[in-house]
Amino acid sequence: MAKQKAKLEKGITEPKLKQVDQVIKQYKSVPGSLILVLHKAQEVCGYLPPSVQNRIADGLGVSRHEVYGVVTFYSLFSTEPRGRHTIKVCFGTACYVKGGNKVAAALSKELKVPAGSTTPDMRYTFQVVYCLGACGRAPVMTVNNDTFGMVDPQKAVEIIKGYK
Amino acid sequence: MKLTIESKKVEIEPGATILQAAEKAGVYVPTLCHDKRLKAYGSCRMCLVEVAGSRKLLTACSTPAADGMVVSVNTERLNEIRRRLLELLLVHHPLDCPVCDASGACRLQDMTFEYGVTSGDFSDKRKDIPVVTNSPMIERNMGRCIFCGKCVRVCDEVKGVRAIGYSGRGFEGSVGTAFGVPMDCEFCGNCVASCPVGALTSKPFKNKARPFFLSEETSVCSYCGTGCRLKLDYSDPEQHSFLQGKLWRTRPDDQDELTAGSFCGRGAFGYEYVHSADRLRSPYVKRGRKQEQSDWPRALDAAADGLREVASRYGSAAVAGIISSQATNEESYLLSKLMRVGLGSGMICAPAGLGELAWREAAFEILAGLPTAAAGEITAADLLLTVESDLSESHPVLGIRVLQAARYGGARLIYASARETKLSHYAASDLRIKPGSGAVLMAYLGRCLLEKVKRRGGLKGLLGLGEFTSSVRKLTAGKTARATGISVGELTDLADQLDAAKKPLLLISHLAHETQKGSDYARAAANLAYLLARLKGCDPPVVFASEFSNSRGVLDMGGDRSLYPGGNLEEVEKIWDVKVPGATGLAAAELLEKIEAGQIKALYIAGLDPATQLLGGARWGKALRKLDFLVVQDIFATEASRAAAVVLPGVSWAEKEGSYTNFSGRVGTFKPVVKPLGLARTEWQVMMGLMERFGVAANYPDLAALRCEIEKLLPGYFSGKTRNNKPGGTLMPFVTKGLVEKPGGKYRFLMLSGNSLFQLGSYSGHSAALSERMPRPVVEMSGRDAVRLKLANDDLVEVVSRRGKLRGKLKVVEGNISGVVYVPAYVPGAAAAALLPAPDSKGRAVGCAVAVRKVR
Amino acid sequence: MIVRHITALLKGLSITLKEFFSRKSTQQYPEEKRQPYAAYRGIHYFRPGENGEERCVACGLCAAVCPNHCIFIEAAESEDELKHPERQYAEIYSIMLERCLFCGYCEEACPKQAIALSRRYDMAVNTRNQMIYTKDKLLAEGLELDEESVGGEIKKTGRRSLWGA
Amino acid sequence: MLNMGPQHPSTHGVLRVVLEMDGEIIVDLRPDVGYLHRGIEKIAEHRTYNQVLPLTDRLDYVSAAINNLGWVETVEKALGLEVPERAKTVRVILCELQRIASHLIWLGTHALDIGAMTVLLYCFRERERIMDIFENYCGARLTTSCFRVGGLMRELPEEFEGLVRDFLAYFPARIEEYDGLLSANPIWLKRTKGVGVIGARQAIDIGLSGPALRGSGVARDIRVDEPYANYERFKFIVPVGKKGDVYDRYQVRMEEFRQSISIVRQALDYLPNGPIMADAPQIVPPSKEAVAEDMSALIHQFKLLSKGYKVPAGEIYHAVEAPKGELGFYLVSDGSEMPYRLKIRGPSFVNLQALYQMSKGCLLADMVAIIGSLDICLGEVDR
Amino acid sequence: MIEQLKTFITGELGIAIGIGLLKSLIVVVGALLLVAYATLAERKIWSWFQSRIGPNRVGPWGLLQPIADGIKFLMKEDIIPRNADKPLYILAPFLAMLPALLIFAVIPFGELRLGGYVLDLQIVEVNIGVLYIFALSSLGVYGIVLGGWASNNKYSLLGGLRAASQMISYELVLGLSIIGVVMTTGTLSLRGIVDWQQQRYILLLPQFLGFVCFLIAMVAELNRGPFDLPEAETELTGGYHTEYSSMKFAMFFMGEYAAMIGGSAIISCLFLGGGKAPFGWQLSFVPGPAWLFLKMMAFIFFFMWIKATFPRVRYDQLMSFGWKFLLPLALFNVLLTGVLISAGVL
Repeated sequence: MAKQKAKLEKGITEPKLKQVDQVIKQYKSVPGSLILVLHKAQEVCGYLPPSVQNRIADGLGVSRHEVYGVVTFYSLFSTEPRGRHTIKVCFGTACYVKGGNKVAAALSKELKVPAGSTTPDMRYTFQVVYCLGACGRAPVMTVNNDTFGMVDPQKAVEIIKGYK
Repeated sequence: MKLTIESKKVEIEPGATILQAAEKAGVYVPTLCHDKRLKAYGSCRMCLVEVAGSRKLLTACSTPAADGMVVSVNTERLNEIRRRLLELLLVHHPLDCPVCDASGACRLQDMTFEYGVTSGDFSDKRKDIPVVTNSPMIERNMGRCIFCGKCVRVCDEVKGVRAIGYSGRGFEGSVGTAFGVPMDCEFCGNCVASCPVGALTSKPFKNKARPFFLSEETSVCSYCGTGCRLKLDYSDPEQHSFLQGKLWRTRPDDQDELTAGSFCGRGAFGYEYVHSADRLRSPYVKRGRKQEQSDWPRALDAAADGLREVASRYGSAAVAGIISSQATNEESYLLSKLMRVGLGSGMICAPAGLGELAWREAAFEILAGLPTAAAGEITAADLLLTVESDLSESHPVLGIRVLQAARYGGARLIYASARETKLSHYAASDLRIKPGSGAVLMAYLGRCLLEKVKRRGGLKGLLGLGEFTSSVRKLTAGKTARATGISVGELTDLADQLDAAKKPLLLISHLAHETQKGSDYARAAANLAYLLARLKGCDPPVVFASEFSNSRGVLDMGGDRSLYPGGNLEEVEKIWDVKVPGATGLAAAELLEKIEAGQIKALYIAGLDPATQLLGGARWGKALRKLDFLVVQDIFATEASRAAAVVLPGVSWAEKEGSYTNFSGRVGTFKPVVKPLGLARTEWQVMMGLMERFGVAANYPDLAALRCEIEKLLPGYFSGKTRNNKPGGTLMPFVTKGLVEKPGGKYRFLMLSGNSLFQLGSYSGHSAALSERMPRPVVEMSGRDAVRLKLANDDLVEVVSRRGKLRGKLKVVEGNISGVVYVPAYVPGAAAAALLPAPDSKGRAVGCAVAVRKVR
Repeated sequence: MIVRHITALLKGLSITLKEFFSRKSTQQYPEEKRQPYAAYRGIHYFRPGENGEERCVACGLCAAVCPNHCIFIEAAESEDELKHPERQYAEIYSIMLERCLFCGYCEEACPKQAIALSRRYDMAVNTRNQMIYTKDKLLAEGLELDEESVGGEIKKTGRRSLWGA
Repeated sequence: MLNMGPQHPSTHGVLRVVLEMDGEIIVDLRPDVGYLHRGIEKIAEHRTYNQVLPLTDRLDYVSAAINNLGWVETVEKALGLEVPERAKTVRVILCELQRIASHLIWLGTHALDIGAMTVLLYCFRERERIMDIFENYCGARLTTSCFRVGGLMRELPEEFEGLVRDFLAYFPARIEEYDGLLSANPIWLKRTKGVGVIGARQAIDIGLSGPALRGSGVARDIRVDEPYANYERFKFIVPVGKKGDVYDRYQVRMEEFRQSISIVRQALDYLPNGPIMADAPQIVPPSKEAVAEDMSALIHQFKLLSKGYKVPAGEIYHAVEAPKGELGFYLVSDGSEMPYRLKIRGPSFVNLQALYQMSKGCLLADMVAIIGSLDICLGEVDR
Repeated sequence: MIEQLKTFITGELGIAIGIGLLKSLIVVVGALLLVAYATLAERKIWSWFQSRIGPNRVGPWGLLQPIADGIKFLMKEDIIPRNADKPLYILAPFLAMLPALLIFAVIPFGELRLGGYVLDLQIVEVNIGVLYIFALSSLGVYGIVLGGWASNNKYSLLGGLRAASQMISYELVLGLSIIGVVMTTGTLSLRGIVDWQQQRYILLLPQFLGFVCFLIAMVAELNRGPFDLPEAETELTGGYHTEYSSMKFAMFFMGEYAAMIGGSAIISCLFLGGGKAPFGWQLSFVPGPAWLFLKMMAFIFFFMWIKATFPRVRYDQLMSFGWKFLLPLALFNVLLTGVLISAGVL
């Protein structure tokens, strides 16, 4: 397949791509390394735009559709630029029953973006997830790697204000 | 191994799955995601079975059967599970049956009905996913998808294209391309054909006909020489209140052992020409300078009178016939008889398109002499050598076989060509050789093998040994390496591999795929095949893929030089009960020269357009105008028909009865499914009409009678017995003849031309979907050349030869050898034939020097 | 004997005489049009969609279920999303009424409730061609028939909904 | 020699009887049938089981509902399908009304044949009311197609019961009127008594059924002997004649009017609530409401209506008591969606065979009375 | 010559002939008009018996229907079967119609007083009028028999034969049943019989048996009612006129109706006193012919009524009824009358 010079996406620079190439080279001969490579690439670039995905696909010799499939399958991969802080509100059964949806609604109102998107100032990425594995403390939300249990809408809004 | 399935005892080979065992036992196991071409996947769980002693339920498709197993398939517990599974599948399914193309032939519908699924305990929003229409020919309606994965797996495992993949997860999951770009693949239609529901639909068929109204007829594909069996879905006016019959779509036949249920883009989308608006609908007769619409009696009278007049004025040798390789066996036979008996002329030509040079040689040396290998031998082989041929492009279904063998069958694929193609990626050794050097390569390999055969004393009875030996004596490894452009090491390695392989197979195609192959190419291949046969103690292992659907049958029927039907003149004279003229057939080049020299004054063209389909097309265009009298029988108006004095409209293969003989001699018969368009008549009836006017007995009430007569000359022809007239075993001296035209100066590229996936012969251009896919040629060029010419992908370029020019879109292929441009042959309005020189009588490969420039 | 016969004869005469003076059951057809019951199976028509779209999506069930194969459909794809929301529509739809049995299966089969049998029974025409009801004619028929009085009752009496329980 | 028919006012359609006459006395006769042959049995081999139903309307076209019943019950028997009680009861009501309608046609035409023209008009007037009831129920007056395999075409409309009750109240007086016009009329007696006599033994031998058989004194009625639908639930007597002449057959049918009225009344009083279709999704198409929102229903709709359902391979015979006699369907299924072979035992066809025995030696005018008393329908004779 | 002619016309004989012609014209036109409207009446009356309303499309209440029918008959294609006996085939309808019309010649419609002038409403007074009528009505059957024979159709032939035998049988009864009347009145002139009754009493009750016999025989003679065997459309598909179409069929049709009207006139004259007002009412403002007309209408209504009510008898039953029942009855009536006359009761 002919290589095409794609226009680079936001936040993706040549040095970062070089770094990605390094990773690809490192794992090229290891079977089943796609997820690992993607993970590392995301660490480098922050997210996985088409140019990065295609680079990985061509580099590892798998089809672009396969890479795309893997990226879209796992929620930990992102194809969009992400905010500095990632807020996750649990919509699992227990949390939902306990008012997770209200928490999400309040946050959505506060951030002025719907769930699943990033604020324009790139401060927060707000997501809804299905079960964070802490049902006992429902409703649960996380910000980056911090977990907050038994939140209510006001509390949630308070919490996120702490993250600049 | 013995096991019991549903209280039926069955014995199977070890390694078989429970499903295969059940199939053998005649027990039906429901499946949604299973396909015998694919590896077991086990996603749909419909095939769950109970095995005595196992607490778990096992999927029949992926569980290997074990000795003494007791399997039950139809217990209430299993059926309840299946019902639940289906219920879950239906929860989100859009209420699309009324507008879904699959409705009526949908596996999901069948299963739901079969298991009596009623609305269950689940309810949720129905999927409302927009249809993805951005790809050509194929539309994806992901709401209907049930995630059996067959399309993705077929695309990968069968075709090796991997054009689609899964994406997303859960409810958002879908099948598609990365980032939703349009599909850019071979458009073989296998994904559509394998889809058990209506998630993937073919655009030409979509929303047009309902499967439960369609009747099915088994037929043969009318395009290439593979001779795939196809199922034609057509509307039968007698079955429902259809105003007229119509061919709606084609489907692969999964009972055909040749195709195993696959087909290619031409087979899947190429049927549309049957209903093309450009078809000829009535006979035309030239009056003065204008062609006027006419009726059959008048047109046939005019044709017969014209031919007779020329014959009586200039002698019967001034009348010639030329027949297309897409004509049926029966038509070819009738033409042969018409020309030889009716007109007393042996001037018959059955040109083989652009690959004629190699083909004529092959016709004599290989097909007439060898029992040719059938498709099954590709799968059985452990070494596949393809020289300057890419079957996956020219004969896509054979290509599937090659890929399967290379990827899963444990065969080593050696691909030697000037081009980088799909096979390059799957080849164990991918050798980039100079264009036209395949003959040298094979000759060298022959030389290497010769010694080995000699050492094992297997040369006894092989004729022509001496000449061959002396002709290759000087062909050293170094010389070969220089000629082909690959290293000596690679050469020796190749020879060793051939020697070591248990079942090697030579895969070559006669058409001008990689270059305009000369007669030396076919001879070298034949020699190599003979030697391999001696070495391995088997029949000559060679697959010689013919270009058109009936390239081989036309020759069998006596369309060419000295090949009377059956090849035996005395026999022919006995059956026909006349003295058959001694003059025997012509090559296309000879015919062209004779027309130009004024020796041939009248020509009967049956179904072919020389200007776009024969080498030296530009010259042909002029030559046809020199004729005193020209009769053209075709289904479309062509350059030839516009020059004709009488135009006889023929019919497409869907409208007539007939048979095609494929590359390995398998005869595929087909029946009409559509009524002839307008006044058009089947060719064999037209020919009978002409024969009648020449006083030739044509007492064939139907084709069965005609086939009976043919079988007298070719016993067992239609029942599939391959004939073998010449006992094989004559080696031919190897000579390199070189090219007619070498690149240089202003024209510094060598143009190669061949069949593309989408354009073949004159029919594909009238099939809307195929033409849409390839409206203009895709000109391939190596990366180095592209950089030098400052050209990039998708640039519009002009390819100019001394005889003509064409415009195409550039595609840069990094791996191609530089100095070469590749142009697909039969793109309508940009015929490569117009650029190519005519061959000379020495059988040299024509070669074609061209210049490439960017169009602004 | 004779008396009995004569009384029987006279009884007969009296019965007919009684009828002579009682109300007549004739209907004056063209003037007095009989209004059939809502369930009547008369000439077909296409029910207009709620937003003026065509309901028929050319699924072909009516043609498939028709015992006399008198419905001919040729489907096609439409660009007009408003008129044909499901993209597929009937490019040609014609019913050969001369062949029709008026069994109403087409109506019962239609999953879109597009085709229906009206209460119109006067279908005399002058040529056979006029007996072929094309799509335009069916649509015009549908608009002409007041949806309230015909289509509305279709919903109410629900013959269409009662293939099953 | 005289050709009576196929175009003749009294051959009830297109029956042709080749008569050998001596003056007006019939010496020999040969009925010639087939002028109305439409190949229904053959057509049925290329129609799904549901599609055959409208064809049965066209057998004995004046008793379409009973033909429908015969067919759907045959298929139900082959499928082993049990029909809800309500559906059965409605079937009985409609079939008995249909029997009355059919007998009304018989009476009218029979009387007309014998010259009493007015009765015909009265009969048709009454029949119109039954037709109205049918129209109200199924939308067609003659070719009803009103049952479905598995139950009924639709739920009873609101007005239905009222219409039927009105008819039940209205009709008995009408029967008395016919009685008054005909039963004691000396000309009628002269014309019918002792004419076209056939004995019980001979009637059985020929295979007569229905009123033609009962007129000869054989109390055979399938509704009683092999009850179908839920006829066993209702009380009625099977009227029989004594001598087997035209008059006896006339009297049997006149009595059947009264019995049918009684059955309809009983059934209407009994009519239970409940579903009208059997619960068999693989045979009974789903309701329209379900089709509009349920995927499995939509699929069933498509599969059932485009291809139909399969009937287990085998042979089956099922008969119902049609107004004219035993209407039997002999169905051979090969397990596909269409009958492999369908043989219809039309009572008219079999009854017509008695014409020879009945009319040999009688006068031309008697033959007209005899044909009328056999009550044949050529749609069923020729099929 | 012209003078002579003038004298002749103005002469007594001339005037007599003139009046005769005029009367004939009036009667013929009137009879035909009556015939036409009798068809309408029949259709209307039948339909009322049969719970219908009958023709009502042409003109108000369908009054112009006969004209429409007439036009239709004229316009219809006239078919002569290939193997028919052509002259007889054409002649038959005339033969069927003519005698029926000729009967009207002797019917005394009564008299019209215009000032002092008494116009005798009888075309011709024949003193053996009754015999004349019988003679003519016997002729009527020739038309039917010939028509049946000439059509070369088996049904027609059967119809013709039935007509002939029926005619012969019932002619006797007819004749015998009026012997009582003749005996009572002592005249064979219809005028005489009517006058007799007008002067004395009507003969319905004294000759009741004769009246019944005459009425029944009349119905048979006219091929109507339950005795319409020659036509018997459900047996013979129309009998003698099966093959006839257009105006020829219309003439058969008209003949039949003319005969019916004539018949009802005769029976009115013979038994009901012709133009005499019933029950001796002195209603002189109602002219005699109107009374006759009313009586005729009553009979016509009766004919239609019985046809609408009764089934058709069988051919052999008709014969045996005529010979074995009616004939003795009529003979008995003659005997009874004789006895009564000699007893001086009458």
